Amino acid sequence: MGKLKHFIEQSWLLIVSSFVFGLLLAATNYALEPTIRQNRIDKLNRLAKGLLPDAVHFREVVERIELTSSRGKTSDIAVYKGEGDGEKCVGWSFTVSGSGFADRIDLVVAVDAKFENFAGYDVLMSNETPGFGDRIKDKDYYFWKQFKKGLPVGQLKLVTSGDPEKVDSEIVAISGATISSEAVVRILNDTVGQIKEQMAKKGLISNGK
Amino acid sequence: MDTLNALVLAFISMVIINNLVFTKFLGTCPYLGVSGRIDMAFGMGMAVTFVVTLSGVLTYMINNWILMRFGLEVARYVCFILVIAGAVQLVEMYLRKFFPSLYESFGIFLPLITTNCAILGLCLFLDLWGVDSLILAAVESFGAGIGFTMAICIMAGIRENLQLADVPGCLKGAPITLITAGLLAMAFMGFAGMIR
Amino acid sequence: MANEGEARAGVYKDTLLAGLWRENPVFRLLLGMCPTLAVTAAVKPALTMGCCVIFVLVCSNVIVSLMRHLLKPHLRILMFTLTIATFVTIADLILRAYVPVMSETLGPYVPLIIVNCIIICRAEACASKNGVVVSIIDAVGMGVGFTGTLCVLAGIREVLATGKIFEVAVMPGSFLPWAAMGMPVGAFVTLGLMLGLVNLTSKARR
Amino acid sequence: MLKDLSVSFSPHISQALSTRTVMVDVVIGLAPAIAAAGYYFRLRALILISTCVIASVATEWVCNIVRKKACSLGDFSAVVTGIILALSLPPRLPVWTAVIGSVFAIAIGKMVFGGLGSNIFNPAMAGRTFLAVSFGTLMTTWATPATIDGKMPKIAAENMIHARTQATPLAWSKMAIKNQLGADIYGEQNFKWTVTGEVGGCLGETSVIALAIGLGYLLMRRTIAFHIPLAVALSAFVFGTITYWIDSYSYVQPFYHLTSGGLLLCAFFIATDPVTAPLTRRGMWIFGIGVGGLTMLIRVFGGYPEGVMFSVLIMNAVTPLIDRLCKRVPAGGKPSVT
Amino acid sequence: MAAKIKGRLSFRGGVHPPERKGITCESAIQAGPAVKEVAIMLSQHIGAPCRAVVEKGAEVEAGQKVGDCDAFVCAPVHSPIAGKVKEIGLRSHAVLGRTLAVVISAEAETSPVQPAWELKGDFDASAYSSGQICEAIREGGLVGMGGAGFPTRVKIEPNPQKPNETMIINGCECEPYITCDYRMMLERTNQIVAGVKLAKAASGCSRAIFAIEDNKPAAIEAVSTALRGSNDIEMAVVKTKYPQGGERQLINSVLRKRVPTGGIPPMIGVVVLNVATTAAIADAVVNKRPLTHRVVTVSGEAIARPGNYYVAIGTLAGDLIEFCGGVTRQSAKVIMGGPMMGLAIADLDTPLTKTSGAITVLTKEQIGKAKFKRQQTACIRCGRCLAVCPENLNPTKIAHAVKSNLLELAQSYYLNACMECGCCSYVCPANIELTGYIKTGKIFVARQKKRMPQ
Ligand SMILES: Cc1cc2nc3c(=O)[nH]c(=O)nc-3n(C[C@H](O)[C@H](O)[C@H](O)COP(=O)(O)O)c2cc1C
Ligand SMILES: Cc1cc2nc3c(=O)[nH]c(=O)nc-3n(C[C@H](O)[C@H](O)[C@H](O)COP(=O)(O)O)c2cc1C
Ligand SMILES: Cc1cc2nc3c(=O)[nH]c(=O)nc-3n(C[C@H](O)[C@H](O)[C@H](O)COP(=O)(O)O)c2cc1C
Ligand SMILES: Cc1cc2nc3c(=O)[nH]c(=O)nc-3n(C[C@H](O)[C@H](O)[C@H](O)CO)c2cc1C
Ligand code: SF4
Ligand code: SF4
Ligand code: SF4
Ligand code: SF4
Ligand code: FES
Repeated sequence: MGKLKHFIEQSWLLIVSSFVFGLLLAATNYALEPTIRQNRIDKLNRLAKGLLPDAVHFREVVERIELTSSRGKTSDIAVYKGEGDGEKCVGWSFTVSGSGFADRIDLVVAVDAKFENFAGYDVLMSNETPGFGDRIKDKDYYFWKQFKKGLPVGQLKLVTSGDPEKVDSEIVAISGATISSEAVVRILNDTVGQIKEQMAKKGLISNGK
Repeated sequence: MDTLNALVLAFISMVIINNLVFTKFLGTCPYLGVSGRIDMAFGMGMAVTFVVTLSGVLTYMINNWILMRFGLEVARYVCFILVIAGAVQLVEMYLRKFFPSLYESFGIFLPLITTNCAILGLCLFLDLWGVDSLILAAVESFGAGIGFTMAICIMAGIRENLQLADVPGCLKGAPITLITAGLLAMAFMGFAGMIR
Repeated sequence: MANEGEARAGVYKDTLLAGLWRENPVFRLLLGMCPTLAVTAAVKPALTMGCCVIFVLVCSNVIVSLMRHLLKPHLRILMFTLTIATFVTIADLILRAYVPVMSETLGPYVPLIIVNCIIICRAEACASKNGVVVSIIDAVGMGVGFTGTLCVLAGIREVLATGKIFEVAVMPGSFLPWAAMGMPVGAFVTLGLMLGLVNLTSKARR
Repeated sequence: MLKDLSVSFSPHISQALSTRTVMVDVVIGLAPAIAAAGYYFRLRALILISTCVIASVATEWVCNIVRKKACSLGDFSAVVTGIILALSLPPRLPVWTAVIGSVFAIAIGKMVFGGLGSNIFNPAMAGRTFLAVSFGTLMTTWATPATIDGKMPKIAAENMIHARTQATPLAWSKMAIKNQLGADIYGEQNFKWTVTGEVGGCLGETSVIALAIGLGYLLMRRTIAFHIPLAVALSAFVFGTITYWIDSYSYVQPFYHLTSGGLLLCAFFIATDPVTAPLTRRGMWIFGIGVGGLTMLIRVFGGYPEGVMFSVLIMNAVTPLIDRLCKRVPAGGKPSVT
Repeated sequence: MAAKIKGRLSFRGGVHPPERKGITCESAIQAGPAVKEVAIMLSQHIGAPCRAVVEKGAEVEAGQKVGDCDAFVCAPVHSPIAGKVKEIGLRSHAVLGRTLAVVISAEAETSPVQPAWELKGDFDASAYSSGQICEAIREGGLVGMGGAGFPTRVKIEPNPQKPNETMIINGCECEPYITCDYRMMLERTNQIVAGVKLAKAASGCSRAIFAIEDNKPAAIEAVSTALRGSNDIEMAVVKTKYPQGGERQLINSVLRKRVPTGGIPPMIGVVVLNVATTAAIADAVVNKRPLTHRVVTVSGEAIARPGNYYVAIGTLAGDLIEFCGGVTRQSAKVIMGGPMMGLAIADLDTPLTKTSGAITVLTKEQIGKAKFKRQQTACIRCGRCLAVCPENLNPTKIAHAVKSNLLELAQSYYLNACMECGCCSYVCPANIELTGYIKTGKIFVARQKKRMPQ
């Protein structure tokens, strides 16, 4: 008994303040949590909207799409449907990721309604070298623009020299950052086809038409 | 075999490619504090390795098995720092009791380690990177500790040579160490992109 | 009475100025080097970081100062850590809610404020010995000194690494950015040279 | 007659050798490489080399003035740094970039540590790495040697519209890894090109013959010991042989690794920089093997096509540890009582 | 016929300075300057200094003992001339600074007279007992004439705990310019051999090896001829290289054995004797003549009449130079000893001691080529100094530690193992006086030890 009393005497402040701090944290969290969640959604929407300007809002497709990575790991991703005026489907958007030069690269990818052509990609998170791989983000650089031009969905090929103006499956790499360029192409090659296949299976898009 | 391969790669990656000091700026204070004594630096590095591995594992367990499960993410930082402080205390007591000679040799560094951001930083990065298995967390934390030891030992060696160099007065001490660290960080960029 | 007030004002002013230059945490005390280096690739994250540090520093100094008479010696550091961690979490939440972009840029360096030596050092050296007002002033002085240094460093690095500052181009069009300045090399070398310069000026004065 | 006798410590005679003669010897040793650079890259080579030398010397001069130290230009080490930096730059690099590199090399790489002899890192390589890290595109844009008017397959700058990197011999090696055609790439013709230097690449690295002549001179003058060059070349060769054995489709021939890229320039003139290399023979072996091994590691597994500058800097950093590891024991063994 | 040790007898490290022995190697030993006054330093060797045993004003005879002491590691000193003790006062000593000397002045100038060397090649040492020889050596005031001047008796006297096994006779003379040992080997061969026999008998060594550098074929020839018939003395022709004559190097070259660091040859059962010392032994034992004269090489480009001279110990350096015709060209440095290890003296009134084998006078041009005239730059870590250090040390590290006043660091790199041979300074392209820093460091360390007795 005496021991307990001693303990409380010594550390009542700690106990009380833990309690108070806990409350403080809980309150702040309670107050800010919705905003934080909304932020994340807003960001995705903003990026996707940048790729699909016709879309008014995005809706998560209920079904989850399962992706198998080249290492054999499976993961679920969410696909968002971009809806224009009058709930018309203007395209699809989803986030995929893979390893880049320095670290993981997370991409937001958009394709058109029929899942036939790319509408472009944007970088959600990357840690590539500034001035090198970082240019995969650069919207004024030829590399990014190649995907914006309605490239047909399918296997892409990375080349180190060629004409970036031409719309074909040959993607001209960023000079000095072949690896990052390759990462983008690889991520797209590895995932977009799978997603298309599963979407078709689930009847969300009409296959092959 | 694949897992083993992945673990080895993760370890190497933490030691040379994603070295905490050179790429993440963590643990810079002890880095600046190192003297030209390589044995001291090594002791410090070992102590950090010990604690960082322990804390990496503990925080991984707490984070993934308790906090995430019960939606208590908001308490993450408080928990992490308490775990680290606790781990340091524990290690100190344990060493003092069972390995007095070891305690003598790196016990002095232990209290300093609580405020070493490399430890907390690593725990946070493990979370950020989404490390998804306990063994990977353990290997990565251990690798981080070894990477720190390597960096601090290299720096101690360089400092010993700089003792005899004619460094301009205003750059002696921290400034020249920072510049050296910068050139070192630049040198270690060579390993970037090695493991993908 | 007036004299006393004046004296107190003098103390306040001294405390404030100490943090700004004489005991500048980065240049003089060499504290909190990790965030200094990590967040100074551009001015914006540096400024955000600085503001967070000021917030946490003020809050923790107030709390510590308030309970300074109740502290038990062996639990002191634990109490400090707890207080700091709480306020850092709050700062992190606020950032995530209102400046999500910065929150992402800074990543784990916000929670790392917990172990930033400046804060615990001020709690120990100032707040646990002084009244609330002095503690706040000390916190502001130290925080602003820290932020100012961060911004200067970040300014230099951002201009050279991107040719821009606050994302506004300031260099002539023909300037090719020095990407290295945005990387660890740039951080370490620039800070090293700045420290050298500071040493030089202080030596010259003395 | 016997007045003003000078008194000093023994010995009272010394070898007729000075830091300057050592440095001038290195310049002479580099002369063939400079000539080859001038032959293949014409005016560009001369502009770049003189820019780097002038900028290096000027930087050292300014640093001396700032530090209020006696002028140290007489030792010619800044000249050597300038030449070596220039020889490791791509021919098309703009002049102002070369100036930035030289200033960084001398100011940050050398003078802040206290000038000649005190620097931890090889100044020229520090400068080059700074440039490579800062201006990646410029530093990987190669020019065709002036002697072959772009006729050469794959090496020539076919497409300069986007100033894209062009395949140097090292890019072939990376290509081999990617496309599994290691065995095809290496041919007599390519080998000849890499030996004479009629390929794309940095100014001074292309011609093996010129480098070898320089090495011969330095060895003859005993300016350098053979240990480091041999260790670098041998370890790279062994590494290359092992990978080639394992998979000759993915990896190119070991000889090819030796003759292409900056490996030999590094082995003969850069890794041998006495200031930043270990002091002892045993240390030199370790250092050389480290440089060669790391270079090949980066070439074969890393993200960069060339690993020389990084491996030199990394080994520079561990040189103090190597020196400690190879601490000499007195001829009579460790003293039993101190 | 003496057995010859085969193989490439050399050691690791070392340098090849220009020999310049041509200046004096043909000049036979002549009588040196006639002196009126000599100053006998009371401290001529390592070990306890002597006490004067004569008073001021006392008359002394040639060969009379003027200083002695009871310490074990000590050798007495004798007067080379007959005269009167003028004073017992301070004189410049090349090594020790100003120390006590007995100054003797004669009525008239006395010319050194070279004794008749009547010994034959078939000298038999068995007539003398070990004790007898040792006593004669001590009474003769013999010290090592090769450099450090260690009392020879102490070296030779058998030590029951650590018996002597091998004796090496050091005829290397690896220093540039100097030829006094070479001339001795040519002209006093029999006496040297007799000395070796005596020393061998007294010391209890089972082997005796005569070591000569291969750049002295005439000396090798002469000694081999003299050793004909005494088949218990071997010949070793060692490689010409500086410092082949250093005892630690010589032992390594000849015997492939290492003297422990900080230790001395007797620890591995070896005794090293200089050829001049052995000649003096024969003189002291057979002729009962104390060590009062020695052969000195006076050489250098600036000397009018360079040569080898038989000089009374205590003669002033200036007098000897004067005797050799003075200097012809602008000279800048007078060195007691050779240019590699000798000491530059500022005071020409420095008297010669038993260990002064040479005086070298260097000209301005030659000094211009030496260290201090040329600009010293920072160490470029070229490693040459490490490569040549015969003791396998790291001279640059030691020297720079001393320079930065980090004595502990210097000692951790074995400061005290340096034998000050000067090879490192000789090769350093940056012209750093490595040996000088190391010597200074040793002095600092010694002072520190004195201040803080354990
Ligand atoms: C400092 C530095 C940073 C680099 N960062 C990247 C990067 O982030 N992404 C990338 O793909 N390549 C990067 N590189 C270049 C690659 O390592 C490699 O050289 C290039 O991808 C090879 O392709 P290339 O044919 O375009 O030269 C970097 C190079 C340097 C020198
Ligand atoms: C303290 C001390 C004790 C020595 N004891 C001996 C000894 O017992 N026997 C011996 O032969 N030499 C002894 N030596 C002499 C050295 O081993 C060595 O012969 C001498 O220092 C070198 O002088 P030298 O080169 O002129 O002969 C001693 C030297 C010193 C400094
Ligand atoms: C660097 C160095 C060079 C030496 N060279 C010679 C030499 O050439 N001839 C010689 O007799 N002694 C030389 N000595 C002295 C020897 O080490 C040794 O002391 C001497 O031969 C012993 O004989 P002593 O006691 O009769 O003088 C040299 C010593 C040193 C440290
Ligand atoms: C054999 C030799 C090689 C050298 N190599 C280099 C070099 O690669 N880079 C450089 O900056 N200086 C080099 N130098 C010059 C000099 O050592 C260098 O500037 C110092 O590092 C400056 O302290 C070399 C000198 C010599 C003697
Ligand atoms: S012992 Fe550790 S904490 Fe102390 S100065 Fe050295 S590195 Fe820093
Ligand atoms: S917290 Fe400790 S280590 Fe950090 S500054 Fe304060 S006293 Fe120094
Ligand atoms: S360190 Fe001493 S022993 Fe070695 S070379 Fe120099 S002087 Fe000779
Ligand atoms: S020889 Fe001179 S320059 Fe060379 S390492 Fe030795 S001290 Fe340095
Ligand atoms: S170690 Fe001090 S702030 Fe990181």
